[in-house]
Amino acid sequence: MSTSSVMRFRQAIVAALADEMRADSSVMLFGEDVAEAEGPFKTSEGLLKEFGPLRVRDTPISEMAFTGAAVGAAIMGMKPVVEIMFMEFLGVALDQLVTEAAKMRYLSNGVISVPMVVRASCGSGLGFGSQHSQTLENWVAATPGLKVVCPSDAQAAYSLMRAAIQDSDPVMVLEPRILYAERGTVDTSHRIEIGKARVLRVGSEVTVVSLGQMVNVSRAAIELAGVDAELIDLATVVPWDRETVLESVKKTGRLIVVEEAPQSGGWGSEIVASVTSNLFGTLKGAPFRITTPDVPVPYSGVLEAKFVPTVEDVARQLKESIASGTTPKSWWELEGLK
Amino acid sequence: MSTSSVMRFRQAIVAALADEMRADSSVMLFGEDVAEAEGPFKTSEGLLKEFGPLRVRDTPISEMAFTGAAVGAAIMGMKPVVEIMFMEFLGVALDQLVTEAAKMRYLSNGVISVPMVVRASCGSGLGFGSQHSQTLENWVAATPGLKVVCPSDAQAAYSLMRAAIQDSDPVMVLEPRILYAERGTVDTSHRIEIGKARVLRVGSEVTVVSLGQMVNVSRAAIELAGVDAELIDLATVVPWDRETVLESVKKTGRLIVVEEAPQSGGWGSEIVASVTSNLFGTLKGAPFRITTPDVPVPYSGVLEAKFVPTVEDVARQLKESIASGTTPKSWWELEGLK
Amino acid sequence: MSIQLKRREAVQNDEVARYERMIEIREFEEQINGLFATGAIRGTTHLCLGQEALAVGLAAELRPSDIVMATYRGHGIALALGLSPESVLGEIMGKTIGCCGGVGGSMHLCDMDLGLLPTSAIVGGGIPIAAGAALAFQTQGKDGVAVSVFGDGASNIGAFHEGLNLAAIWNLPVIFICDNNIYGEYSRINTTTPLLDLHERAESYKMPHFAIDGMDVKAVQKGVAEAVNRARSGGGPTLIEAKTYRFAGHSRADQALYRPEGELEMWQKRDPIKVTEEDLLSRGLLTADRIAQIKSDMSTTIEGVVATCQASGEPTLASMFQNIWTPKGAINK
Amino acid sequence: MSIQLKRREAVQNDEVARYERMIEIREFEEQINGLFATGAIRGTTHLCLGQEALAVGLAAELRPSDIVMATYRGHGIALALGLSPESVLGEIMGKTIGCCGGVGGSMHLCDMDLGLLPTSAIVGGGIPIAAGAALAFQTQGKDGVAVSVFGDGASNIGAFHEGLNLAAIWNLPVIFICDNNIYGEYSRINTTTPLLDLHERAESYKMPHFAIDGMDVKAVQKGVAEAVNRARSGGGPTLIEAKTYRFAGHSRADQALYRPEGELEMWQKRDPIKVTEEDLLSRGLLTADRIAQIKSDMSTTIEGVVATCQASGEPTLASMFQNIWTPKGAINK
Ligand SMILES: Cc1ncc(C[n+]2csc(CCOP(=O)(O)OP(=O)(O)O)c2C)c(N)n1
Ligand SMILES: Cc1ncc(C[n+]2csc(CCOP(=O)(O)OP(=O)(O)O)c2C)c(N)n1
Ligand SMILES: [Mg+2]
Ligand SMILES: [Mg+2]
Repeated sequence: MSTSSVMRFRQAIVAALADEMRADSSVMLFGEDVAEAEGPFKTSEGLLKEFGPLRVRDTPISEMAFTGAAVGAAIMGMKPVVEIMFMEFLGVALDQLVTEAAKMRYLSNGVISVPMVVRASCGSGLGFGSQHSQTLENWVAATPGLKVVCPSDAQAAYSLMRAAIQDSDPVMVLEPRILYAERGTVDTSHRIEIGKARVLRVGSEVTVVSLGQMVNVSRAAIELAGVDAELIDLATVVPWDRETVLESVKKTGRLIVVEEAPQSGGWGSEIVASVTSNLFGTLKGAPFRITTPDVPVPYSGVLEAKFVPTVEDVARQLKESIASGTTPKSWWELEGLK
Repeated sequence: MSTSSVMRFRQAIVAALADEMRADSSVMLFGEDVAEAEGPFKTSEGLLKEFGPLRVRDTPISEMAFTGAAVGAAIMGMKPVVEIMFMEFLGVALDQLVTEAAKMRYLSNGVISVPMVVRASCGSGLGFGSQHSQTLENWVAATPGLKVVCPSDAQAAYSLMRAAIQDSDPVMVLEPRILYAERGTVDTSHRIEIGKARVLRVGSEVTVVSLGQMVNVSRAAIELAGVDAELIDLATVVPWDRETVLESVKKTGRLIVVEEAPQSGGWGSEIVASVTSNLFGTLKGAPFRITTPDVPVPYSGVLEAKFVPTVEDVARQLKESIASGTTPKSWWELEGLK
Repeated sequence: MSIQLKRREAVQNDEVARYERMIEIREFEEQINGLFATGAIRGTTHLCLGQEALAVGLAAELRPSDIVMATYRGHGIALALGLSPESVLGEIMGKTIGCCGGVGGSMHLCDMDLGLLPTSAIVGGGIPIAAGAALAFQTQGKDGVAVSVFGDGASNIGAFHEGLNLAAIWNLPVIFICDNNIYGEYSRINTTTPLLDLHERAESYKMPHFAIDGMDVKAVQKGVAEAVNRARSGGGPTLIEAKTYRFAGHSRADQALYRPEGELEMWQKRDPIKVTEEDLLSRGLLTADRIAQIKSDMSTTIEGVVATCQASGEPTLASMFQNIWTPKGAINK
Repeated sequence: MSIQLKRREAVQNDEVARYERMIEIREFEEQINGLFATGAIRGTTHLCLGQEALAVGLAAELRPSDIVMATYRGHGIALALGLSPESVLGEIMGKTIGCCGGVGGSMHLCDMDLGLLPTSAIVGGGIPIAAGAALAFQTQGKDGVAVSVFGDGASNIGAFHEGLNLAAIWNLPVIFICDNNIYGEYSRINTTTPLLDLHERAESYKMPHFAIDGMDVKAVQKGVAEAVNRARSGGGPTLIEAKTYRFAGHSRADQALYRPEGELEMWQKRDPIKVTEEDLLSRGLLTADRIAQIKSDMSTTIEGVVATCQASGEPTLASMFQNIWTPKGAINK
C-alpha cells in the first residue's frame, strides 16, 4: 500500500522511526532528551508514548557511553538508533563509531553484525555559531565498515532512515538541521537504497552532484541559470554511487559538486578526484567544487547567509563554467578576500 | 651554525623537542609515559632529565583531559606539546582539537592564540592491527584554524617539529610510526616551513605527490620504473602547498598521488580534485591516486605488506599511466578482489 | 583603568554594587526573550535567570588576571566579570559592537582582559581547558587561579572525570564549579544520574569538595574564597557544587513544562535577588526606595543598551576571514 | 557439545580443571615471549602472567550466553572462557587457524559462542559496549549478564565514567571488573590518580562495589558470583576491583625496570598458581606428583599448539576484503 502525504522533514524522520519500531521490536532509540521531551528537534514525537520506556530512552549527557552502548546492544540483537544532537558532539564519541563499531565484523571473522544507526543534525544556517553548525562528513567518511547517508528532503529523510535502520551495518545519518522544518511529500512505500544516488533532474549540459541542504540550492540555481543540468542528490556519502555519477558525467561531460564543506577537503573532493581519474579523456570542461570558504561558521546572520553557497553564486558558476570550460572563481576570490 | 649528523627519525624528534625546549622556556611536553619512561616510542629520551618534572609530565590515560589542558595552557602563554600515542586515540579527544583549539582565535576576536602541538604516531606496517594502524588525516583535515604536517624522514621530523612548536596556531604532527627507527641525515639549521612541500626529485614526465611513509615507497618506485618523475613530499597536509604542486603539474602535465589512506577519500582526493579544477586544460593524462584498499588494516604480516602501496605496484602504475594516459587498475581490481 | 575593569572592581569591592550587578543581569536576560520575538536575535540563547548570585559571587572573589572558563549559559558571568552589556548583547545580536565582533554569538563570549575565555558550547569541553590554564599558572610559577563553571548535566560527561583527575594528580590551581540547577536541557537530574550531591564525585580524585547555596551571593563568595585561597597557595583544586535553579527554560524555545508543579515557585522564594535585598535592607545598606530606583534606572540603562546594539553595524564579509590564523609575531598579547 | 564449550564447562564445574586452566594460561603466555624472539609473532602483545586467577575465576561464574568485553590483555580470559589455545595462538601469529583468521591479531580475540566480544585495543573502549550488551539483555527480557574487564589505568578515562553512570541510571545487568594491577603501561597508579582503591569510584554512581583478591581464584569466584546474582536478578550493575599484579612488563618490549625493588617478589609470594596449589594440596584434591604431571603435560600440550599454529596457513589476500560489510540477510547468527 502506498500512502503519500505532505509532512515536514522532521516528521518524516519520526514516521520512519515509528514505522521501523512497529515492524521490528528490536529497534530502539536513545539519546539526550529524545524520550520525555520527544527530541530537541522534535524528531521523536510520540515515540515514547507508543513504544514505552524500555525502547525509547533518555540518556545522560554522555555521547561516548550511549554511542558505545548502541554498539554493544546492536551486537546482541537490538537495532539501536542513537541521536547525536549536533554532529560536533561526535567529537567526544568518535572512537566508538569509527574504531569500534566499524571494525567489529572484521574483528569477529564475520560473526558479528552491528546494525546501529547514529543520527546527527548538522550544518549551518540557523545561527548556532561555529561549534554547532559544521558539516563533518570527513570524520566518518573514509571508514571501511561504516555507511554514511544524508537526506535532502522529507522523502529521503523517511526512506533513508528506514533503510539505515534495516541495514545490518552501522550507518550514520546526517540530518541537515535547517531542513527539519521543510515540508515535502512522503510516499511511505518509496524505498531509497543506501548507496544509490537520486537523479532529481535529467539534463545534458552538466552534472551537478549535491548533498543535504545544498540540493535545494542547486536546484534553484539550475533554474536561475537556465542551464540543462542533470541534478544528482548523492544521498549516500559512503559508499557513494560511482555508477550513477559516472554515467551522468559520461553523458554531460561536465561535473560540478555543490557542497556545504570547506574548500580544502570536503566529501566532494573524492567525487571530483574519482570522476576525473575515471573519465579524464571524455570531460568537456574542468570538474570543480563549489564550497564554503575555509573559515569557521560565523554567527552573524549576514555572514552565515553568505557562508554556504547561495543560489545566485551557484548559478553564476554554472553559467561561467559551461561557457569557459574552466573553473570559475569563488565569490571570496572575486571579492579579494582571504 | 649548521650541524649535520645521522640519526633515527625518533631521535630527530627528540632533538627538535630538546632544541625548542632549550630555546623557549614556555615549551612543555606531556602525554602518557613521555616523562619517566621517555616515551612509548622513545621520542622523549632525556627530556625529563634535562627539563624537569614541571615541563615534562606523564599523564593519566585521559586523552581528552590532556589535549584540552594543552589548549588552556597554550592560551595562557605556554607552548605545550602533547603526545597521542596512536592516532586512533584522538577518537576520544577530537573535540578539544577541532571544536575548541581550532576555533579559539576566531571566538576571541583575534585576541587568543593557541600555540599547541599534538603529536600522534600513525600508519601501518608494524603488526598493530586494525585499531592501531590507521592514518586518519581526515579527522583533522578540513578544519580551518588547524595545521597538519607529516614528516617523511629524519630531517623533516626535526624541521617540521621545530616549525610546529614555533607556530602560533595549533598544529597536528602525524608521525608515521614505521619510520621511527629509520636513519637519516639531519641538519639542525635546515628549516622547513609549514605549508611548504618538499621537491625531493626534479623530473619532467609526471608529478608524484606523496606523504609520510609513502615517500620512500614512491622514490623507490620511480627508480624501479625508470621514469623521470618529479617527487613531491607534501609534508604539510593543511594548508597544503598548492603553488608547488600546481607549478610541478603545469610542467609535467601528469599527477599521481601515492597515499596510505583508503581508496574512498583520503587527503589525496583533495589534491587530485584541486589540481584538476585548476589545470584541467593542460593535463596530458588522467590524474589519479594510488591508495590502500577500502578495508580495515589487517594484522597478518602477509596481508599488511600488501595493504599499503608497494614499490612494485606503484612502479607498475607509474609506467602504465604514462604509457596510456589513463588510470591503471589497482592490484585488487587486477586480482578480482572486492 | 578601563570601564570594564572598573565594573569588575565594583563587584569585588562593594556589596551594593554586587546587588546592582545582579539586577543588571536579571534585567538583561529578561530583555533577551523580547528581542527574540522581534527577530533581533537568531539562533539560540541560554538564560541564567535565577543564577545571578553565582555569577556575581564568583566574579567578586577573582582577580582579572585569574581565568574563567564558562559555558553557553554565560551572559551573567560575562556581565559579572565586567564585560559591558553592549559587548555582550552586541555579540548576542551578531553586531560589530559585540565582544567577538558578531562572529561568535550568544554561546561564545570572551574578554581576556577580564579573564574570560571564549565560553564553550560543548558540554564539559571547558573543564580540561581550565585545568590547562591552571597548568600554565603552575608551570610559570604564577599565583593565578583558573575556574571552570559547568552544569549538573556536564558532570556526567567524560571530560569532567578526566579533567578533575588530571587536576588532582597535578595539584593544579583550579576550581571546578558545578552549577547544579537540577536540569540538563529538559532532563531532571534524577533521570540522568543516581547521585544528587554532585560535589561528592570529587572523592573519586581525593579532591576537596563542598556544596554552597548558589542562591545567596554571600554564600557563593565564601565558598569561592575558600577554594581560591587553597588554589592560590598551592593547595590544589576544589570541586564546588552550587545548588541553584534555572528560572527560565533551557534555551529560548523551552517553556520548561516538564518541571514538577510548585518546584519553580519553591525556588523563587529563594530568588537570589530577593535574598540579597532582604540582607541589605536588614543591614540598612539599602532602602526600599533605593531598590526601586536601582531597578528603574537599570531598566532604562538596558533599554539604552538595546538601542545602542540595534544601531551597531553588521560585520563585514571580510570579518568572516579574519582571526583564523595568528599573524606572524602577534602571539598572545 | 563443541570442544570449546566442554573446556568452558570444565572451569565452571571443577576446581582442579580451574587450576589446570591457570597452568595452561601460564604456560601459554610464557611461550609467547619465545615466539617473539624467533620472529613468529609480530606487532605487540600483552601478557597476563600473574593474573590467571582473575580470568579463570570469572569464566567459572559466567554462562556461555553471558557476554565478556575484555582488552588487548586478553589471552588468559579467552583461554579461560574456553577458546582453544590453537585459536588464540593462531590469531596471535596471524594464521588462518586463529579465531579471527589472522586479520585481528593478539589484541583482538573473539568467540561469540563462548560470549567473548572482540577484545578492544582502545583503553576504556569496551566499557560502554558491555553496558550496551547489558542493555540488549534488559530490553529483550533476558537474564544475561555482561562483563567489562579493564585496567586500573582505564579507570581514568572518560568512557569509564560515562559507562558506569549510564549503567547505574538504567540499572543494567553489567559487571565492571577493574583489574588493578597497579600499572598502566609504565606508570604506577600513584602517579596517575590520587585514589588507590578504585572500586570506590562507584560511589559517584551509587553503584555497589567492592575489592577482591585477584590472586585467589576462589575469591574472584565469590566476588563475581555476588555481582552476577545481583545483575541476573535485576539488581543492576556492580564495580569490582580485583587487586592483581602484572608479573611481566606491559607489552613485549617492556622489561618493567620501573618497578620498585622487591615489589614483584612480594606479589610473587601470592602467585595465583601457588595460592591455588596450596589450597588444593591442603584439601587433598591434588598431590605434588599430580601437579608436576599437570605442568609437564601442559608444557607438552602447548608445544604441540605452537607446532600446529606454525604449520597453519597464512591468510589469503581475499580474506583482507571479507567481513567488512554484512551480506544481506546474514545478520547476527
Ligand atoms: C557534548 C555535548 N553534548 C550535548 C550538548 C547539548 N547540550 C547543550 S546544553 C545541554 C544541557 C547541559 O546541562 P547542564 O550541564 O546541567 O548545564 P545547564 O544548561 O543546566 O546550565 C546539552 C545537553 C552539548 N552542547 N555538548
Ligand atoms: C584511549 C587509549 N589511550 C592509550 C592507549 C595506550 N595504552 C594501551 S594499554 C595502556 C595501559 C592501560 O593500563 P590499564 O588500564 O591499567 O591496563 P593494563 O594494561 O594494566 O591491563 C595504554 C596507555 C590505548 N590503547 N587507548
Ligand atoms: Mg543544569
Ligand atoms: Mg593496569
